Amino acid sequence: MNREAYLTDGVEIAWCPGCGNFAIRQALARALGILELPPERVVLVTGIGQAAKIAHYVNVNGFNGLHGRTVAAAAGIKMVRPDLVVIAESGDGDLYGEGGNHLIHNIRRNVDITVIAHDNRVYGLTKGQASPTAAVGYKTRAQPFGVISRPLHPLALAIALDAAFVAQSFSGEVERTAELIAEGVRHRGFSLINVLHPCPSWNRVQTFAWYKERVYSVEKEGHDPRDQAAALKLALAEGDRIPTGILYRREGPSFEDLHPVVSRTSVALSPLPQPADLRPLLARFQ
Amino acid sequence: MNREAYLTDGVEIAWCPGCGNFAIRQALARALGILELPPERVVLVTGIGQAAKIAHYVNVNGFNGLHGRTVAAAAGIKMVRPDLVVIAESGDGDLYGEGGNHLIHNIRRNVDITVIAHDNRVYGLTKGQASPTAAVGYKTRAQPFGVISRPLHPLALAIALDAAFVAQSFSGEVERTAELIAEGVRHRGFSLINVLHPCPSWNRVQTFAWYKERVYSVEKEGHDPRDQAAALKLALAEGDRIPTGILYRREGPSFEDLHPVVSRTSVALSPLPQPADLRPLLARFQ
Amino acid sequence: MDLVVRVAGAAGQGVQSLGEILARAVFRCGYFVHGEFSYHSRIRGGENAVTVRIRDRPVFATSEQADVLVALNQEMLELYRPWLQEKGYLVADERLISSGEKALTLPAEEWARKELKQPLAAGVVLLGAAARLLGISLESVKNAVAEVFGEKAEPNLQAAEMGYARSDTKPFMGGLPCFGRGETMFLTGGQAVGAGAIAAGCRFLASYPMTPGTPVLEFLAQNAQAYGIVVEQAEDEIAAINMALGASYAGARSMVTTSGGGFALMVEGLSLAGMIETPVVIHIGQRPGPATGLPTRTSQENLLFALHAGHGEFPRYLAAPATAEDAFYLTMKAFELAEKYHVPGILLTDQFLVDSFVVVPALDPGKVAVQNHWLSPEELEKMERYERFALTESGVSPRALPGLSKHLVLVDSDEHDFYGRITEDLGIRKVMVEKRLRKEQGLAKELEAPWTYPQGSLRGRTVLLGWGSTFGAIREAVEILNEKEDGYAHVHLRELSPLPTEALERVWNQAKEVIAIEGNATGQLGKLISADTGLRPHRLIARYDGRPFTSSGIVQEVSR
Amino acid sequence: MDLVVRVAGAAGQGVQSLGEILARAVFRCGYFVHGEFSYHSRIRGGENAVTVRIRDRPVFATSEQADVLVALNQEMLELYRPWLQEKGYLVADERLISSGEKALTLPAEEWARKELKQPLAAGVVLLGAAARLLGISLESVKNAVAEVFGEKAEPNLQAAEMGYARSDTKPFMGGLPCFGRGETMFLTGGQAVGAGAIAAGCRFLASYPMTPGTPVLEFLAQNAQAYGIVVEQAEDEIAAINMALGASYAGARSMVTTSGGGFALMVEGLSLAGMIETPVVIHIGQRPGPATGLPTRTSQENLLFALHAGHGEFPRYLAAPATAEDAFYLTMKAFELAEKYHVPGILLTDQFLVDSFVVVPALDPGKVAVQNHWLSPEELEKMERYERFALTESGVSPRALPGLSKHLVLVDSDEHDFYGRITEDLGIRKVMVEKRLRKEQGLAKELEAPWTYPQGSLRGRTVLLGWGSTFGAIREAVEILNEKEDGYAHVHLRELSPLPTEALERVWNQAKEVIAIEGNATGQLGKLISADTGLRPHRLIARYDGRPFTSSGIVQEVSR
Ligand SMILES: Cc1ncc(C[n+]2csc(CCOP(=O)(O)OP(=O)(O)O)c2C)c(N)n1
Ligand SMILES: Cc1ncc(C[n+]2csc(CCOP(=O)(O)OP(=O)(O)O)c2C)c(N)n1
Ligand code: SF4
Ligand code: SF4
Ligand SMILES: [Mg+2]
Ligand SMILES: [Mg+2]
Repeated sequence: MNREAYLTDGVEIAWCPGCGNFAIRQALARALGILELPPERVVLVTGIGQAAKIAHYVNVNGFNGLHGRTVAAAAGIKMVRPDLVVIAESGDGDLYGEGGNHLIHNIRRNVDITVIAHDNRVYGLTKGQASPTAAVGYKTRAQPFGVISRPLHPLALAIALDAAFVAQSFSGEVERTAELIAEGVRHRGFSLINVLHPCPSWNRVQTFAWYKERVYSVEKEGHDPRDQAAALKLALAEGDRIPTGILYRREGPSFEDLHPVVSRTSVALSPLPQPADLRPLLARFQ
Repeated sequence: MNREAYLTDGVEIAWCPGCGNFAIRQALARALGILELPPERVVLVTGIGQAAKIAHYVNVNGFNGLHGRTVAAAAGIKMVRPDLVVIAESGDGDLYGEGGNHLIHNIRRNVDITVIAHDNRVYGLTKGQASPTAAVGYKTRAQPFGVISRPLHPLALAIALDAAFVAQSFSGEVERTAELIAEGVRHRGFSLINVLHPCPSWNRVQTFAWYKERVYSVEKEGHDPRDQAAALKLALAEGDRIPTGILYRREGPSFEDLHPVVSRTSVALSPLPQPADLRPLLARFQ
Repeated sequence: MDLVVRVAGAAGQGVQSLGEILARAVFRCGYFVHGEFSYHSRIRGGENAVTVRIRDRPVFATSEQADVLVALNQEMLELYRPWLQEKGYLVADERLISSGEKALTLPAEEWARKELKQPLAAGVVLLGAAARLLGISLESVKNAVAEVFGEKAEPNLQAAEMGYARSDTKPFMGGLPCFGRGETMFLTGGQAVGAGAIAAGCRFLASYPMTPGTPVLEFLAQNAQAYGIVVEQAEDEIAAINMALGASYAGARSMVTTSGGGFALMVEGLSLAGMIETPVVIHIGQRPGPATGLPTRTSQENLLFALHAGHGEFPRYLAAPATAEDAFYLTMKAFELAEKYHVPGILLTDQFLVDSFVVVPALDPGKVAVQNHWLSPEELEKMERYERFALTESGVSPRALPGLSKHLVLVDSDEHDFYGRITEDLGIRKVMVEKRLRKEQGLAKELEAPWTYPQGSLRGRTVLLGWGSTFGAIREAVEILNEKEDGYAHVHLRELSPLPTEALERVWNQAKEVIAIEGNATGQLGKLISADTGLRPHRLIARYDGRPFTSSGIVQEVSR
Repeated sequence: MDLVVRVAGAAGQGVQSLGEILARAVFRCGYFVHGEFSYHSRIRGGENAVTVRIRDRPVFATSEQADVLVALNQEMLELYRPWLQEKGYLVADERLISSGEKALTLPAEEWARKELKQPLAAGVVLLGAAARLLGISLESVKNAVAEVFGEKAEPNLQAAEMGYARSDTKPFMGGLPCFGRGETMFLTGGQAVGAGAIAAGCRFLASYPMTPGTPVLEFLAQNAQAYGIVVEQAEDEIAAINMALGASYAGARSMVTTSGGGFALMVEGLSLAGMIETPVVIHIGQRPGPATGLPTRTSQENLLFALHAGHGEFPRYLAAPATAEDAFYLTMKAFELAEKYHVPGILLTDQFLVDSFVVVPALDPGKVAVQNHWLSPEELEKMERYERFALTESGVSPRALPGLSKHLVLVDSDEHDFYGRITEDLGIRKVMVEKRLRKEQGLAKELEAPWTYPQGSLRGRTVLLGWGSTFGAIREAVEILNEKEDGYAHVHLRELSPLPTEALERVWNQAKEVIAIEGNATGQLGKLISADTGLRPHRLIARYDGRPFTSSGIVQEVSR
């Protein structure tokens, strides 16, 4: 299917002109096209924020839940419906701030979902407060003397927790972002793709040009994504170069493979029990 | 002061006989003795669980709050009272399960508190369910076919997030645990000390003997705790050897040093405003 | 017949197993039984007691007084001796009791240590002796030991026999004849909730351990493979409810189980369920608060909280089962109504109900019809356009599952239009609020009448009004009160949202006086009824020390 | 005098600034003003409107109808034209309006683009023209532009002048004479809450951004350095409240600010505050739910939720300010009572109150006594033993801070003894429940009487009963209704926990009829009153589409 099939039309898009979110939407649609996924087989789970509104702009099933709970809801869906392709997509505030705990623990679970983080380093929808990835010194109305907490490195976190697939891309590179998303969906287990994108409305520091100057491709520099130590080094490197591409990937069974029930069936679709089915259960009380 | 001064008496201890918690209590008291801290200058913040009951067994100020919220409450105390020594202590379920998000974000804040994790790899008080550090395959009443999620490596997590001080010890080594705690308290910024301890009531795998056989000292093997990559390697190493000692430490300003208000004063103790103080504030509305 | 046996010891001495053995043995003899556990929040030490009532008819309440006290240590002996009936018997190790008491003593610890090489078996020795005292057959006791200890039955079987054989006593009550038992079952309230969930087709449970919600988690985990259920221990309660809602959206009947404190963390998720009209069943095992409170004790403090939890307005079904039997059926009903109306179904139990063993008429899952409430792929295929939140008279929109047809399914926590798209159209907003609230009318029609005893008019009677697990104690109290003077009645609410206001108005119209009996300090049921009807109970009998009501306690308060 | 000017455009067109400039200019002329914002939940595009009412006496409500509409684009022009008074004026770019309309048109966009090189300044050009139409002096407008735009005042000053000078119109109402203004202030409800917190000595605020709670976070952040406050953006709302409780334990007056959804996540922490008797002030800016709902709209849906939130039973103070002035004083009071009684103090506002600009009598922090409610180091030094939860008649135990004396301070979320040690003694439990609940009696004595208008008896009158920010609309409605027939009265509740039951009983005893007016669909205030008194409003006027009440809307409903 071509990209357009996945883009809703007739829906007014509430993003600001010039925002990186538009490119990510294109990349997602392109990725679904690459994967040739029928829209009804895909569930896009989002939280709350500007990024999270993407559930309304892409033509697949949608669960637009609570701020921060994106990954939890996505995991619940996948556990009972391994037949569906589940993508969790939201902002950096949602996934790394409010939702930090679900991220960590679903990496541990290694549920086969793909998490796409729209990382604009601000809380866009609530008017520009610092997000967990904001740089030290960044000033906002809520941080008038500048951020003093160190930014979260989502890639380092995910790699240290041994996530199955960890990548980063820049919204300015649509085709590459699409490929990384497609690769993340293909990879069995928990995939995180951190997409850096400018927020022209609030973030006056990390602009399109700022990223453009700094991003580089780790593949081109010969990085072996199976090497966890090397991946961590790239993720933690300070300075003016920002890695994109697949930083880390490991093979191995996912939650679905290891789970005695999930590996067998999509439990949500199994027929409801009949009274006779319950005899063995109730017999124990007799 | 000697260790006994910090131990409450006349209070019945609700831990099981033979539990590693007793040794950690001794180590904590010993550490406070090493640091020569007057009991009233120390606040011990705990959550809920068997480990968390330590607030009642040690003779310092205590805030025995909610399950999982230990680190958050501790950070709040420290921010308004930098004059106090704040120690956050709880179980692995509390700190790494329910409280995972607070751990991550207070590492980022680098608040000058010391977190002591009683890591018994189970939920002790609620009768033995798997905790986030439980090994794959571990069976409980709630995980009858064994844990399939990969264990959280708290040390790797903290090091990847660039925590100021990251150490591990084994409850069987009381003196060394005491020294590590004392060193963590001395270190400026966020310190995590993960204390491995047997739970004879529930954990039949990681027993005293099991740990005894496996722990080794990273200092003795010449590890340089300033080397983040080396620290991560030790923390992530699979196999039968368990590192103890200081894995990682870095110098640098803490939250208190960088904060324009906290660096100046203990705000909790500054006098209440008088109507005249508010004139500049209200003048803006005129 | 009403015999009460209490076994008390420290945590770690196996009090719980001893209680279960005794209760099971009695059950096997054909009697009704109620086993209530009282314990401290710790793993070893502290105070543990089980109170087993043996009756020839159903029994759903515990008792303060005991006829037999099996004390496993000195502390428990002293603590519980005041509650021993004057004619009662004490059973204990001979080292604990000074001579001259009305007691059955044995060197149980010595035998266990020396002969059985298993000090912990001393309790079973004493239990064997107690069983003989009660007139229970040795066979029933040994069967029960085998059931409870499974592979570890030896040397406990021997221990039971030892206590039985060597205690040279006459049966206390002239012997308990065994008779063919009818169609009954023996289980706890927690097991009943779990079994009800499985019977209703629960396919997903995510929860974080919390007393007394955990037994339901563990019950489902243990039956997960046999019944094809995904049971996941979540990283926290917030994850639990959001995972459950995800799973439910995808088609799995979903549940969470917790206590008041864990539910507090689920409140935002509850509101989400209300907005996306996605079913979920929430089991709250109540314990005393605020905050951590008394983790292993019982209470009824979460009624108003559970009813008003969540920002924004949306209907919910709330049931508070009266007994374990009721818990089974109401759990099934909660699943069905949640699925039919796309609302959260809340089950409000408590530590007393969850942990107590009882004997109930055999459970019959056929009594509650379990059926799918979503559109089949065939029905969907026929539709031109599908809208998840289509406007209907009932407020219930036809539900589709994702991935079963070409139609996409979109749900949104923002206010949304009929398709599920985020909207800021304030006209649609109004219509959607009304649509959601309209479901309450349908729900109200599903309610059963409150349980009333004795049947017939309440005119001239003093009504004891209760809800939830206090059922047994109140019923017994009314029976006792009516023995003296036939002027009392019992009205019991088991379904509290929607509130059966008409039935309550009848109660107030007829009754001489209404006394609310509640396990909280502020009279929450009374407030709830008054909020919806303006009717207020005339008196409140409140218990809020963490212990369950007993009939004698209620009778005393009523008679004040 | 009652003039209404509406400015409407897309997000990003600076509607908010234009509204503020206009309101400020009018304020500077000595008038009272109310500026209400209506906007979509997005950063650019969508529908933004500000409605500025100009009166010669205090005004706390908005209006549907406008006398002047400044439309910044075609969409807004069409959307709001129906609400323009018949005699009203339209102000817009000349490209938007077909000839023949009663309108003031200018080539504002062209001038802004070509002459000012700043397309966004077109709105200011139109505003200048509108100001002239209203008869506001150019000087006031330019001052206001300078205040609002600060460093970015140029080229907006020029734009204002351009619009003013080149629009060749007569003032709409014959000119607005400027007169010396009395002691008044111009601020939003959100600023009032923030200023009240600072005046009450707030030293710590932790919060997670959430509309409409955020303005309070930002206000405190901006004044943090000047007033020595630690303001921390938390990782989530759960952290926020637990940090605040830690800070409060350590001695800092502490606050959190959020909306219903964030508060849902704080419910467990609220219960902790109840148990450890540690003060905290919680500001909830209400918006329509359930779940995410309508993030930028207003509602009164969280009353019953806020009152019953938390597992277990404990008292709380809850105030719902009527106006920005009231918000300032009630915030101070909430801090004081929280500190004095060691209870949570909840401030229930809403988007309408938080975002609206108003003119109020100058705020005087001296009106609320602010004092420490903890033991001084000297007092502590004199004590032999210190117990944080010592039993007292009032239920309030003397409070010590850690680290100020030799005495240790222990608090515990489990049930605890007087010292703070975890306990499972069920006797102590009972006493502690009663101690905590006793504080409600003291709190009840701190309440002011509900606001009543007109003063005197309510006998024979139809009472319009409201709470919170609907104050202005209801008061105006009563004034309008009484012009025709003097049979109406307004009773307004601003403190809702404890509930002033005696005062309410008097209302019901006297009034002919009680009509509740609420920003929710189910009539929450009515239920609350009925729960505590059995008294029920006779009618409910409900609005739940996300927009604030207006007097005309109420008059219409009442007269039905
Ligand atoms: C529990 C809760 N807290 C706060 C909010 C308010 N809120 C909505 S979006 C948002 C931040 C969004 O930031 P991010 O996730 O980075 O998305 P962006 O808008 O930047 O794309 C917040 C704090 C909420 N909806 N729910
Ligand atoms: C919100 C909440 N959820 C669940 C619980 C129940 N709970 C009490 S302690 C505990 C686990 C304790 O495990 P851990 O922190 O590892 O401490 P341990 O008992 O093993 O020392 C749990 C789940 C609770 N008190 N609060
Ligand atoms: S606020 Fe920023 S990130 Fe959000 S849509 Fe606008 S420009 Fe994009
Ligand atoms: S449950 Fe385990 S960890 Fe807890 S006190 Fe007992 S032995 Fe120790
Ligand atoms: Mg963002
Ligand atoms: Mg543990």
